[in-house]
Amino acid sequence: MSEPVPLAEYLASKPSLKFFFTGGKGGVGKTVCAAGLAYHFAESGEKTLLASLNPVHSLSSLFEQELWGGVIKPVEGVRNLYAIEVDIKDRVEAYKRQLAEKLRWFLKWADIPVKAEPFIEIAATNPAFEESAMFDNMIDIMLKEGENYDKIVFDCAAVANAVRLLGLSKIYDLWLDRMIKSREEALSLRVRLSFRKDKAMEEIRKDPMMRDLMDMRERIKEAKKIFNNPDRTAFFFVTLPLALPISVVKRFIDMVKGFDIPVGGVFVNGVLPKALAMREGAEDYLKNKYMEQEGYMGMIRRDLWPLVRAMIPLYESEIVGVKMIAKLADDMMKWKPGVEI
Amino acid sequence: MPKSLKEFFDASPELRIVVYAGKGGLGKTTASAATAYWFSKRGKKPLCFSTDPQASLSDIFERDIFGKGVIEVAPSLYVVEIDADKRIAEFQEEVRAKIRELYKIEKIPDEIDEYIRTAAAEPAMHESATYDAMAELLAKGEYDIYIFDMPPFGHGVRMISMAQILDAWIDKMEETRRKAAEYEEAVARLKGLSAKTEDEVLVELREIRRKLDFFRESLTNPKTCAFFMVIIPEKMAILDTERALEMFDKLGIKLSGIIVNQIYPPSLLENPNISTFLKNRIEMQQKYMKVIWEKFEEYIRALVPMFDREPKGLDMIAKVAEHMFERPWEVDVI
Amino acid sequence: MYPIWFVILGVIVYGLAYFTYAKWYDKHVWEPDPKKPTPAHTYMDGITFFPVSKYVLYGFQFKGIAGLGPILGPFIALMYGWVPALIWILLGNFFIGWIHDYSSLMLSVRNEGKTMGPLSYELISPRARRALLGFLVFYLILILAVFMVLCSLFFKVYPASVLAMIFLVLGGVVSGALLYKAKMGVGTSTLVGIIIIIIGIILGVQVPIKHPSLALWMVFTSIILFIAAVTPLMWVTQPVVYVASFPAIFGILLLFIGALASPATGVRIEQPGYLGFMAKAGPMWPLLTVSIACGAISGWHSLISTSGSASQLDVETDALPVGGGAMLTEGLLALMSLAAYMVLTPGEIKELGGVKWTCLVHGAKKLIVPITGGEPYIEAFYGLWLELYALTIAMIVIRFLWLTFGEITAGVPPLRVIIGNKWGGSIIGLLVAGAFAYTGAWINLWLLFGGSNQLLAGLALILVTIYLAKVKKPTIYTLAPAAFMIVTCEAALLWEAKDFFLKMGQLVKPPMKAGTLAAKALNFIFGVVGIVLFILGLLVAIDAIKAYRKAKAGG
Amino acid sequence: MPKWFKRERKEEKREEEGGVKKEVKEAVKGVFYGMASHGMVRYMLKTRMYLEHLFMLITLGDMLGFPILPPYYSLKLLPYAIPHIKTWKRSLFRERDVTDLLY
Repeated sequence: MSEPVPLAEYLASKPSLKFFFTGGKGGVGKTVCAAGLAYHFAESGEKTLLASLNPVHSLSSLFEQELWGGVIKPVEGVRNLYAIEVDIKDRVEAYKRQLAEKLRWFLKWADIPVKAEPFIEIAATNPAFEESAMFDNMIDIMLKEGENYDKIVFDCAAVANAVRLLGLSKIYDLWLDRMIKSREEALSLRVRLSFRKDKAMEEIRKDPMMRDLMDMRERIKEAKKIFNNPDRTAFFFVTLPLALPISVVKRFIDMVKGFDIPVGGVFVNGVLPKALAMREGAEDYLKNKYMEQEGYMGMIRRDLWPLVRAMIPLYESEIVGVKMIAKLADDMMKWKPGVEI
Repeated sequence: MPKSLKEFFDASPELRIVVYAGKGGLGKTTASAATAYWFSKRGKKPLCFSTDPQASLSDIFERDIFGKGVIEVAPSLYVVEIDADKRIAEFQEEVRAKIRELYKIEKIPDEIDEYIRTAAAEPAMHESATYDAMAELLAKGEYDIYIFDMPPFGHGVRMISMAQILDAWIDKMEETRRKAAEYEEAVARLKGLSAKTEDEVLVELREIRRKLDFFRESLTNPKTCAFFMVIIPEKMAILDTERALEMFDKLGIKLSGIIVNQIYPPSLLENPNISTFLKNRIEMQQKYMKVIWEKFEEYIRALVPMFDREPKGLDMIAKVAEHMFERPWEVDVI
Repeated sequence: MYPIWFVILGVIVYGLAYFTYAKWYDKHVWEPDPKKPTPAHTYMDGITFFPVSKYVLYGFQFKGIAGLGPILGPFIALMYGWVPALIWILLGNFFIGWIHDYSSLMLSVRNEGKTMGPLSYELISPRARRALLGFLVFYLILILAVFMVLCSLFFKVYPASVLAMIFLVLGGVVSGALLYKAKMGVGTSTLVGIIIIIIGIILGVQVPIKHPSLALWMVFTSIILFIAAVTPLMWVTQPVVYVASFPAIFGILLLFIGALASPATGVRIEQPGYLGFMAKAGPMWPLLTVSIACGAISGWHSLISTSGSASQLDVETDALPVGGGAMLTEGLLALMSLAAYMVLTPGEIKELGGVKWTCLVHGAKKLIVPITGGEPYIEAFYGLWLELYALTIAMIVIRFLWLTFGEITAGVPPLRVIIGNKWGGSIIGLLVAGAFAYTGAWINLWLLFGGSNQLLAGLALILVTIYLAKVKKPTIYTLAPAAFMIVTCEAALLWEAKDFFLKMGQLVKPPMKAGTLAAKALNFIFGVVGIVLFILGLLVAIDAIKAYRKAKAGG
Repeated sequence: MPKWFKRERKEEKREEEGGVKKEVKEAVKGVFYGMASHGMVRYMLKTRMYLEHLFMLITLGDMLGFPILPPYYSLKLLPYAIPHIKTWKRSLFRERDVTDLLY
C-alpha cells in the first residue's frame, strides 16, 4: 500500500482546488477540521469563505463570535477569512410562496373552482423543501461566491445528511428529468386537446413551472461540472481513531465515489499522542486508551492509509476560539507519515 | 439528586417509547443500545430501532444488522436498522403487486411503471420510508418497549412535525373525497339507486391516518413516551442542548431527561503524577459539568464515564447499561 | 275545424319527415355507424362524457330545447292568420328544424364532442369564433331581457300565479335540500316539492297578489334571478329547474289532451286562416319565420346538441331519434300552442287587450277547462307554466352569461374583476336586460331575439355544411336551409333595427311615459344591437363562405 | 369509473333481454328521467369532477409537474387512481370554450 500524501504536499500539488468539503460521523470534528483548513488558506493569503451547511450551526460557538444570520461575515481575528452559517428559512419560505403561486395559477388555469388556499398551505409543507433548500443554497454559494473567493470550505452535516446533500445532485437530476418530462407531456397534451393551438403554444412558452424546472436543471448541471471536477473540488473525511467513525467513513467514501465526487483524503482527529500516553508513570487509563487506539490505527493503516492527509492530536481542552483553530491548522499542515504525534 | 434513569423508568410503568434525540456523535446510539439491553435484562422485550441513516447499531453490536429486519442480538434483545433504499424498493414492489391484483393485469402500463420507478428519486422519499417503517413497527405493538435513536437535529424534529403535517393533509384529502362521495350518493339517489358508495381511497386514507395518529399520540403522550438527550461536558454541546430544549418546547414535547456522557473520571486527579493533558482535560470538563448542573439539574438522569475502550460489543454495552442505570452518579472506570 | 287536426296533421307530416326524409338523409349523408365509438365512449370520464340510453338522452334533449319559443312564438299568427304559421311550423321543421338539431349533434359527435366555439374556430376561422362569442353575448342578453319581461308580465296579468311561483321556488329549494342534505330518496323529496307547488297554486288562487306596475314585477323577477345566480347551483337553480320540470311536462300533456279532446269539447279554431302579408309588426317574410323559432327551427338547439347531448350519445345511430326526434316532438308542441291561440275568437282577443302572449293562457283554459273544470286553478297553473319556462331558462342563461363575461374579459383583469364573476356579471346582465326590456317595444324585442336565434341556427347549419364539404358528403340539404336562414335573419335584424330607430320618433307606451328620453335612448341602443348582430352575423357568414369554398375545392 | 355507472350498464343489458312491454316501460322511465333528473345528475357529476381533479392533483400532482404530496403517500394511493389518470389528464387539459359551459 502506498504511503499517504500529507495535506501540505497534497495542497501544493493541486493549487487549482477551490471547493473543499468536510464530512464524517457526528461528533468527529468536521467543523473544526473545516475551520482549520479555512484558517490555513486565509493565513496563506487566500480569500477564503467558510460555509456551514449543518442544519444546526456551530461556527459561531466555534469562533466565539456572532456569525449567524445567514449572511457572509468577516471572521474577526483572521485576515481574509469570511464565514456564513447558511440559513434555509428564507429559501424555504420562498419555495412555499413559489409553489403557492404556481398552484393558484394552475387551479385557475384548469378551471377548478375550489378555494385553493388550504390546499396550498398543505402543499407547501413538503418535507423535501428543507433538503432542497440547503442544496440550493450550497449551489448558490458555489456559483455566485465562487468568483469572489479563492477558496471555499464547506462544513457538511453528519454523514447521512451530507451524502444526501451531495447525492442530491444526482438524485435531483433524475427527479428533475422526470418532472420536466411530466411537464412536457402535460403541456403537449394541452396542445393536442386545444382547438386554439397557437394560444396553447404561447401558454407553454410562458409556463412558469417549466421555466423554473429548466432553470433548476441548468444550475445543477453547472454545479455538477464543478462538483465532479477533481481539479476544483475535494471532499475530506474526518474520523476518530475509533471503530464506529472509521466504518462510517469507509461506507461514506464508497457512496461519495458513487456520486463521482472527488475524494481529497481523510483527517484522523483526536489522536492520543504516544509520548503522552506511554510516558513513564502515565495513568493506566491513558495507556489503555492508547493501546486501544493502536488497534484502530492498524485499521486505518489497513483500510484508509493512502488517503490519510493529516492526524490531529487530542488536545487538552476543547477547540474553541481562533487561537485553538490556529494551533489545529498548524498541526494539520505539519503532519507527515512516520512522524509520531 | 434528581431522579435517576432507573427511578424515572420505575415511576413510568406505562412507558412504551424511549427516544434519544440530539446532535450526532455524543453517544445516542450507545445509550439506546444500553437502554434496550437493560430492559431485556429486566425481563422485558425491547426493540432498539435506529432511524439514524448513519446506521451504527451494526457497529455497536458487531453484527450486520443493516436492512436485515428485526434481529435478536441477545436473548430477548431485539434490534432493527432500516435500510431505506431497500425498503423503498420493497414498497415499490408492493405498489406494483397491488396494481396487478386490483386490475388483474400482468404487465403494468409503462407510464405507470415509470412513475413508480422514478418516485424513488424524489428527495423526500427516504425520510418518508423510514418514518413509515417506524410507525408500522409501533402500530404492530409486538414489543414491550421501543427505543428510537433519532438522527441529529433538524431531521429528528421533522419526524414529529411531519406527523402533524400529514394529518392535516389527510384531513383535507378526506374532506375532498367525502364531498365527492356525497355527490356520488346524491346522483345514485336521483337515479333511484340506493347506492352506498364505499370509497377505497377513503379507506386507504383512513388507514394511513390511523397509523399516523397512533404514532403521533404515542410520541406526544408523556405517559407513554420519554425523550432523552445525550450531552457531553463541552461548551458546544451545552449550547446545542439549550437550543434543542427550545425546539422541544415549540413542538409541545417535554424533555424527560439528559444523560451526560464521556466524563473523564475526576478520581484520576488523585494521582499525583497525572499528566497535564488529563489534568487540563478533566478540569475543563468539571467546569462545564458545573454549568450543566446549574442549567439542567432537574433533567439529569445519569452520568456516564469516558471509557478507556470504545463502547461496542455486548460486554461494553452491558457496562454502559450498568453505569446508566445502576450507578448513575458514579463516573469511575472499573 | 278542431285543434285536433293540427295535432293529427303534425303527427302525419313529422312522421313522414322522420321515416322518409330523415331516414334517407341519415343514411345518405352521415352514414351513422353503430360500431364507431362515440366521444361518450372514447373520452368517457363518467362525468361530462358518458353514454346514456337514447331514451334518457331524448328526454334530456327535449327538455333542453323546449322553452318559451315554441309556446309563445305562434302568437304571431294572430297577425298573419294561422295558415302561414301552420305551414311554417310544418315545413320549416320538415326541411330545416330537425336537420339542424340532428346535424349539429352529429357534427359534434364526429369532432370529439367539440362545441360551437371550437367548431367555428376550426371549421371557419378564429375570427368566426370571436364573432360567435360576441354574438352570443348579445343573444344571451336578449334572451334574458325577453324572458324577464315576459315573466314579469305574467306576474302582473295573473295575480294568482305569484304565490304559486314563490312556492315553486321554495318547493325546489326544499326538495333539493331534502335530497342532498337530508339524504332523502328522490321519490319522496320530489313528492314534497310537487306538493308544495300544488299548495302554492291553491294558495295563489285564494290570495292573488295584484300590482299594476310592471316595473315592480321586473324587480321581483330580477330578485329571484339574482338569488339563483349568486347562490351555489345546488341550492336554488338546479333543484328549482328540476322540480319545475314536473309542472312543465304536465302542462304540455294537459294541452295535448285538450287538443285531442277538442271534437268532444266542441272547442274550435276561431281565428281567420289568413290576414294578409303586411301586419303591424311588418312583412310576413322575414318576421313570421323569426317569430316562430323553436317549433320550426332554433339556434339554441345547436348549443344544447353540441354541449349537452353530443358527449353522451351511446351509438351514432341514436343521434336521429335524439336530435331529430326531440325536434319533431317540439314541432308538435308548437302546433298545440298555435291551436291554443287560434281557439280564441277575435272578440275575446279584443277583450284581452289585443295581440298579446298572455292570450295563450286563455286559449289553454278554453281547451282544458271543459274537461277538468276549476277555471281559476287552470288559469293560475298556466300562468305559472309560462313563468316557469321563462324563469328556468333565464336562470340558466344568466349563469351562462356571466361565465361568458368571464371568458371574454379573461385578458382584461380589471374588467374581469367587475363583470367576470357571478356578482358583477349577474348584476350587469340583469340591469342591461332589464333596461332593454323596459323599452316597451316588446314585440320588436321578441323579433330581435328571434332573429338572432334563427341566425345562430343558420350559422350552425353552415358549420355542418363546411364539415360535410370537408369529408366529401352531400351538402345541399344543409347549405340551402343555411342560406335561407341567414338571408331571412339578416333581413329580419335589419328590419327590426330600423323599427327601433323609427320608434325613437313616435313611441311613448305606458311604462315609458315617465322617461321618454330614456325610452328613446333604449330604442336607439336596440337599433344598434340589431345592426351589431347583423354585422357579426355577416362576418361569420363571409368567413363561412370562404371556408366552404376552400373545403369544396381542396378538401 | 363511478360505481353507479357500472350498475347502469348492467341495467341496460337486462333491458335488452326483456320483452316489448319492458322496453316501453324503460323508454317511458328513461324519457321522464332524461327530462327531469338528468340535467341535475350531470351537474352534480361535474361538481364531483372538480373535487376529483383536486384530489388527483394533490396525490399525483407530480405527474403534471406539481410535487405536492410526499411521493411515499402518492405511491400508496396510486393503485386506486390508475383508472382515472387518463381521463383526469384529458379533461384537465381539454381546452374549454364558453360554449362548453352551457350544459
